[in-house]
Amino acid sequence: MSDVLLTIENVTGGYGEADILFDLNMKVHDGEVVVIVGPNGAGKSTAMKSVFGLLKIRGGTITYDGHDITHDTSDAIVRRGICYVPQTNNVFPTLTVHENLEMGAFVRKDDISDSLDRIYEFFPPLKEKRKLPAGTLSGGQRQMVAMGKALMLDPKLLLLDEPTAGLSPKYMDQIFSIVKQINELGIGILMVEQNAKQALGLADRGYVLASGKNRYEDTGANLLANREVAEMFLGG
Amino acid sequence: DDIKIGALMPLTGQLQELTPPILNGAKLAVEEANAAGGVMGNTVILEVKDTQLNPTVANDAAQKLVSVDGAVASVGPLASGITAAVANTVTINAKHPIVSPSATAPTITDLDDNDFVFRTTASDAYQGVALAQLMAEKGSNKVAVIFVNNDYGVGLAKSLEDAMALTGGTVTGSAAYEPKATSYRGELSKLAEGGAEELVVVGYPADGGIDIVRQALEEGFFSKFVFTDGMKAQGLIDNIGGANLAGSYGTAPRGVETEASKGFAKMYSDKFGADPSGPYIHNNYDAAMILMLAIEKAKSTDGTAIRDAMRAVASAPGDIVGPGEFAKAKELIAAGKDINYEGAAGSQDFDQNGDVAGTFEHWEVEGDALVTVKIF
Amino acid sequence: MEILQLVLYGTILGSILALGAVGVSLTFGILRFANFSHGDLMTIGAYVVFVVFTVMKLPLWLAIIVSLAVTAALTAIIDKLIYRNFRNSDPVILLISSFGMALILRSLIQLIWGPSTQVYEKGIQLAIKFGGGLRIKPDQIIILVGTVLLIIALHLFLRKTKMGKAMRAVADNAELARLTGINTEKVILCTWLMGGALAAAAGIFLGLDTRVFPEMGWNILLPVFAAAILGGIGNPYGAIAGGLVIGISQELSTQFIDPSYKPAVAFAIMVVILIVRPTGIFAGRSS
Amino acid sequence: MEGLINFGILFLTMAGIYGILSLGLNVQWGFTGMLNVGIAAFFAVGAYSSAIVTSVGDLPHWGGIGAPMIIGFAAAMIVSGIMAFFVGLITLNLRSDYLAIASIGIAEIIRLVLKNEEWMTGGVNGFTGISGKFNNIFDGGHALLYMIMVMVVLGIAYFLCERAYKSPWGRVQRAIRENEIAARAMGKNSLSFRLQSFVLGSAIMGLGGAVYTHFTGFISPEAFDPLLATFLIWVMLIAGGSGNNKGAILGAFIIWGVWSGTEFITSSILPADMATQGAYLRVLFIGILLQAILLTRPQGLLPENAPQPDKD
Amino acid sequence: MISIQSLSKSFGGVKAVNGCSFDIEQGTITGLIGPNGAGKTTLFNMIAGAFAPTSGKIIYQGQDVTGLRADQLFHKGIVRTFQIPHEFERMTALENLMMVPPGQNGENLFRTWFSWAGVRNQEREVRKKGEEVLEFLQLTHIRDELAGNLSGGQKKLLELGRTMMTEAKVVLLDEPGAGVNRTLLAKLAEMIKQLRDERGYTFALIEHDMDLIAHLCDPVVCMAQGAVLCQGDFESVRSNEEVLEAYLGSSAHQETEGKA
Ligand SMILES: Nc1ncnc2c1ncn2[C@@H]1O[C@H](COP(=O)(O)OP(=O)(O)OP(=O)(O)O)[C@@H](O)[C@H]1O
Ligand SMILES: Nc1ncnc2c1ncn2[C@@H]1O[C@H](COP(=O)(O)OP(=O)(O)OP(=O)(O)O)[C@@H](O)[C@H]1O
Ligand SMILES: [Mg+2]
Ligand SMILES: [Mg+2]
Repeated sequence: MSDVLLTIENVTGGYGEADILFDLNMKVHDGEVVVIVGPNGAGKSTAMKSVFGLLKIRGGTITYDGHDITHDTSDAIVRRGICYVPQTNNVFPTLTVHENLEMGAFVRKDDISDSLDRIYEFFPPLKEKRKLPAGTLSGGQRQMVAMGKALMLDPKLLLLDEPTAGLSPKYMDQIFSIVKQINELGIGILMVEQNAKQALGLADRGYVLASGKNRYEDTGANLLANREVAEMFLGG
Repeated sequence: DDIKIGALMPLTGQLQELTPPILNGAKLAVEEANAAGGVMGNTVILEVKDTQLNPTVANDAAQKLVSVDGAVASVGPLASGITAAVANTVTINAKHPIVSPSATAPTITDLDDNDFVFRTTASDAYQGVALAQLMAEKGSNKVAVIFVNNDYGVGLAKSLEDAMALTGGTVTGSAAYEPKATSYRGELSKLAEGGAEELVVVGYPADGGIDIVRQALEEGFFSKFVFTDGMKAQGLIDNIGGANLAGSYGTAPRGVETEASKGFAKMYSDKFGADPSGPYIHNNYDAAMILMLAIEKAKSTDGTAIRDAMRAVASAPGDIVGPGEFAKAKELIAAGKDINYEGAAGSQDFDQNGDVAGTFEHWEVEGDALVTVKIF
Repeated sequence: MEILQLVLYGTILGSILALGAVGVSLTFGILRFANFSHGDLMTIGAYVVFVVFTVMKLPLWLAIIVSLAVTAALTAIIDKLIYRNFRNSDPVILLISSFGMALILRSLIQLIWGPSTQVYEKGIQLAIKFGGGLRIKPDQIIILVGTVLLIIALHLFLRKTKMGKAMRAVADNAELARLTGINTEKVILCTWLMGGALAAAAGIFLGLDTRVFPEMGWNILLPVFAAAILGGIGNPYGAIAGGLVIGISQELSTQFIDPSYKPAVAFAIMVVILIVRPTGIFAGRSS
Repeated sequence: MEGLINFGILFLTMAGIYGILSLGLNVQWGFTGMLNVGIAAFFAVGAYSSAIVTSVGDLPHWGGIGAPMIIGFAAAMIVSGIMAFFVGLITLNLRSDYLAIASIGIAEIIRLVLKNEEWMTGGVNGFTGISGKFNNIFDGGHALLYMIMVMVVLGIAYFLCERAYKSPWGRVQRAIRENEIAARAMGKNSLSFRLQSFVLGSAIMGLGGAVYTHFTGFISPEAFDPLLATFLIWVMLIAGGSGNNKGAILGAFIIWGVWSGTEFITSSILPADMATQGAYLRVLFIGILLQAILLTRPQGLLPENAPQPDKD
Repeated sequence: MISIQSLSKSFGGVKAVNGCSFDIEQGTITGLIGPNGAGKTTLFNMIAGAFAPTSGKIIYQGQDVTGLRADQLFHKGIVRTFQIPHEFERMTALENLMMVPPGQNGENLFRTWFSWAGVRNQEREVRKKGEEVLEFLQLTHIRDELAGNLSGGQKKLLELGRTMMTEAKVVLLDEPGAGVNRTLLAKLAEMIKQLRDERGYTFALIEHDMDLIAHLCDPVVCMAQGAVLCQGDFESVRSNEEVLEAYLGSSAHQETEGKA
């Protein structure tokens, strides 16, 4: 396998006093799709936030591309080319759809019109709504804005927190195929998904988290085939 | 032991600009007394407290004066409303005499004060009459009136209008103004409609008076003004320019010129490097003087005793003493003689309500100076 | 005719209120709190011009530039020292802190410059007459033109520059802004610099139109807030309209009612507008 | 010594009155999240109402009924409450920022009415003839008795607020504060609940006004200047801990202590003839102390501590 | 039970719902599907009284309820959840539930002052009920956690839990499954069925998870562009060409096909 892009090593930490993650370990290699699954409240979103410096990390290190980023600020991390789409509150509600997308490219200095066109191609409904404040969109449309916004950066590693929640099956498929497409461009992807079957079907590797700890780690196909995993976490 | 006299003054808040020279009046008196060996042989200390022109703060300050600092009597407060509040809440109960140099509202007269509240300035009821008289003399028969919307402005404007009705003058329009506004052009434009020749301004420069005069001149609403005591301030001329105010005049409470009162002006300017031309400076000097003389006379720092000695030192009969003559007064008292203090701001004979009848000056703007034309 | 003249006066007062309100609105938009020290920043701005123009006798334009810069810098320093510590607190904490800051600034002004009234230029300035018997003073022309220029510049900044958009993004959701790679501290700094400069401009214009004294800014703070909220707080454009509505209605009111109720008129109109259009003249941000 | 006791009594009385006001604000802001910046209005209306019904004598304005003080207190609460009801009806469906400004506006209007309608309130000359019934009954020790009475009133107000907060009523108020749309979807008539909270808080503020009136024996519009009658109370609540009734009271005592106590510091370090500068320094101190309190305890001295359902 | 009659809602120029009519029959679990932005949530918002329709009528149990406020409709038995969770952030999970039951004694100020004992007794009952719901949703461990600190899925569950705290007649669920773990979701589906069967609740639910819809819902209504595209049982809707085109997309079609 190719080089390691992101390493989460023995990370312990939480939002306040109490720890939520315990000795967590994860890796994303160059050009890999990695999926995290697990019950609600397992710490999946928290694991992602730990990468972005939104957590008090009390142990362990996070490295990206050979650099220790454990204690970097979020915007510094973005500048390194990692992008994160949070699970909730992931658009700027009073900015228009167009401005939201522009913001996605905030740290880019070059011309962004090509990228904009590409996003509108991926998500035609957004083109119609480009002048509307993102706060007035439907739940699914917002999710599209959030994804589009992240893609505007042309990141090297993309962190997606339940990107398909609330999307119609048609767009869910589309998101998965977009994920595949961008992955084919060589972008690493770390994704939390509850639509685990499809997600694991697509993934190179998967992690199962429970109560802030690693429970299983395997290739996507193997996890899908694992009966115990399926019963406990994937809805049988 | 030192004897403490309180001074309740709005050091901050709306009238803050007016306060320092007024306070200086009392400081001058205290210094004079100390130079003459103090009161009852003790050094007098002037304990200054900020009222912020707010009754809640003033009450707190007064209570501190009485309870914590152990002041035996106080000069101030300046505003009538604050005076009433402090008297009702703190000083009357504490049997602590207060002498306001500037609470001119007629309501102070009727305060149920057990005779612990005095003032060394005449009630506005009198100044209104005096100003109306002067205006009749000067031929200002058709005027508009603008007055600050507080007890001072409302009371004085009313007494002026009443008096003008008797002297045959016409008020073409009158309006209260809110001190915190920034533009008075609307009010002025309305007042100008009545066709009055002069504008009577009842207020303080710092309270919006300057803005009113300036805007009236600049927009051509009025070019001549009649002022009351509050507006008598060098700052007004400095900022507007004497030339623009040529021919404007006003009244202010003022004692009949005596050698002694001229002496006060000299003492004041020697000490502070400025003329005591602003309002209530003389009155505050008198307030402090009378209090100290009363203590000397009473030979006691007990509030009730001081209260009872106030009229004895300030009113006839007795040998007349005036500003700058604390030492002399002290000797007379020591000799067991009656004294009658005739102050810088007037003869300061308290009536049974603790009020004084006033004489007033007619002042005018001449060049860049405030000039006293006569005292009547 | 006189009515038109009053509208003109109202526009001048309204411009001053509007500049103040835009500053309040900007900081509210980003930091979500009503800055009670804004009025005293205005006062500082006015006094800096007093020092440079009146005391040091340098040209007015230079004095204005110096004042905008000094006030902006001061605002940024205050943020670094105090407000920065409250980034994650309830906005009401900031509000109270800014109230304390207002007290600090005012007492410093009093300590430095004393309590008395100052004017930029002694004497009076006669009005120029123009069409239809309307009058205007040279200073007032400066105020009107200055306000228009500042507001155009602000508009271009907010709509066209990346930083302007980033400011709005931070206003929407600071955490997401950080995750998007926006340096929120830089955005906040920028907001303060602009807020401070606008406050200074409002204070200077107020000083030009009337006089300079320590409580000038504090006295005008309530109408400034009213203007900001009337226009839909957090919406700088609405704030301009709010300022004009309040300024003009105040000046006109004296023709119809007892001037002792003049401040009430502005508020009454505001309350009525709020009831008729609960989101301000222009819809503000939805919370 | 006696002097210090007297000052202590005055201090506690004022702090107690502010405590009552701060509790009233806590009901509105701490419980329900309504940004009332017009405290002065309810404070003043309570003060004048009580003054009017209890005053004696032939007065140049309303009053002269001579009712006992307790009736004055009741009148203050009722009139402030009724006023709050109508103010609430027209403003409470506004968003919080707008409620804030509307309340400032209405408060200023009310202050101007009190100031200008001389026939009713005495206008700028102030309201005279207020009976301080304690004066006659307990001459001499009345200040102490009054202070005790203030504490009792404060205690009662605290009890009412605390019960309200700890009950399902308080829980609904908090829910409305957190998310009004959801509270409505859960069947809570948010307008009615907010109105109740607004009226209760305002009635308590009115009660504070009544207690203030009989304490000072003289009221005038200056007493209800927004600085001391609105903003200071906000400072007290926030510094004390909004949402926490004990915090509201503690904040009132501490901030009033700072407000009043800084005087001693400046007057002890500065020579007497610098009294003017002393006054400015004092305000400076207050500002700095306030920042210090906020920096060290940003949640207030006693942070909100919602009652938790017990466990078995 | 509920009859929606040519309901429309526009925001500015946008017609979010445009002449939509269908009925929700008593005792059914009606599934509402449709592309993103079809107007499903907007429709729920109108039925639940979050805002009034621009035109059209809502008849509930033979009564015109168009334009009633959300809290009034709640008392008539219409309870809803939000697609984007609307939790009471700074209240604990348990409190979020306990605030729901209507008409609690302690919601009356005078009772809290003068009949505290009665209020406390009732509190105990409400608390028990809240704890039961938490247990059912497997949330007992976060009983005292502030709702704002819950994970995305936990918030959704809490949202659902609130509807279980009251005696509802109609429950409107806006995407109860989005972000919820599939194992738990299957349990929720069982519970929904159970509530319908045992207590006679009527459900309407918006969902994009076709497994859940297939498993639970009959009938299914598919909306597009603010209007009803087609309705019927799941099979018939699923095989409708237009639905395939607008909503399911071709691959999803195959996928569900393959499974069935
Ligand atoms: N407040 C609003 N202002 C303007 N447009 C709005 C508003 N609310 C919704 N819309 C628009 O109405 C349309 C329908 O939105 P709605 O939320 O009802 O969709 P939905 O069917 O629930 O979609 P999803 O499945 O993605 O949640 C969308 O195009 C949306 O942009
Ligand atoms: N801001 C926060 N402060 C405190 N605790 C938090 C916060 N956010 C999440 N938690 C807690 O951390 C735990 C893990 O939450 P996280 O959001 O990582 O779960 P998750 O695995 O993403 O779940 P889901 O699938 O429901 O989104 C939960 O128990 C939650 O209560
Ligand atoms: Mg999550
Ligand atoms: Mg929806």
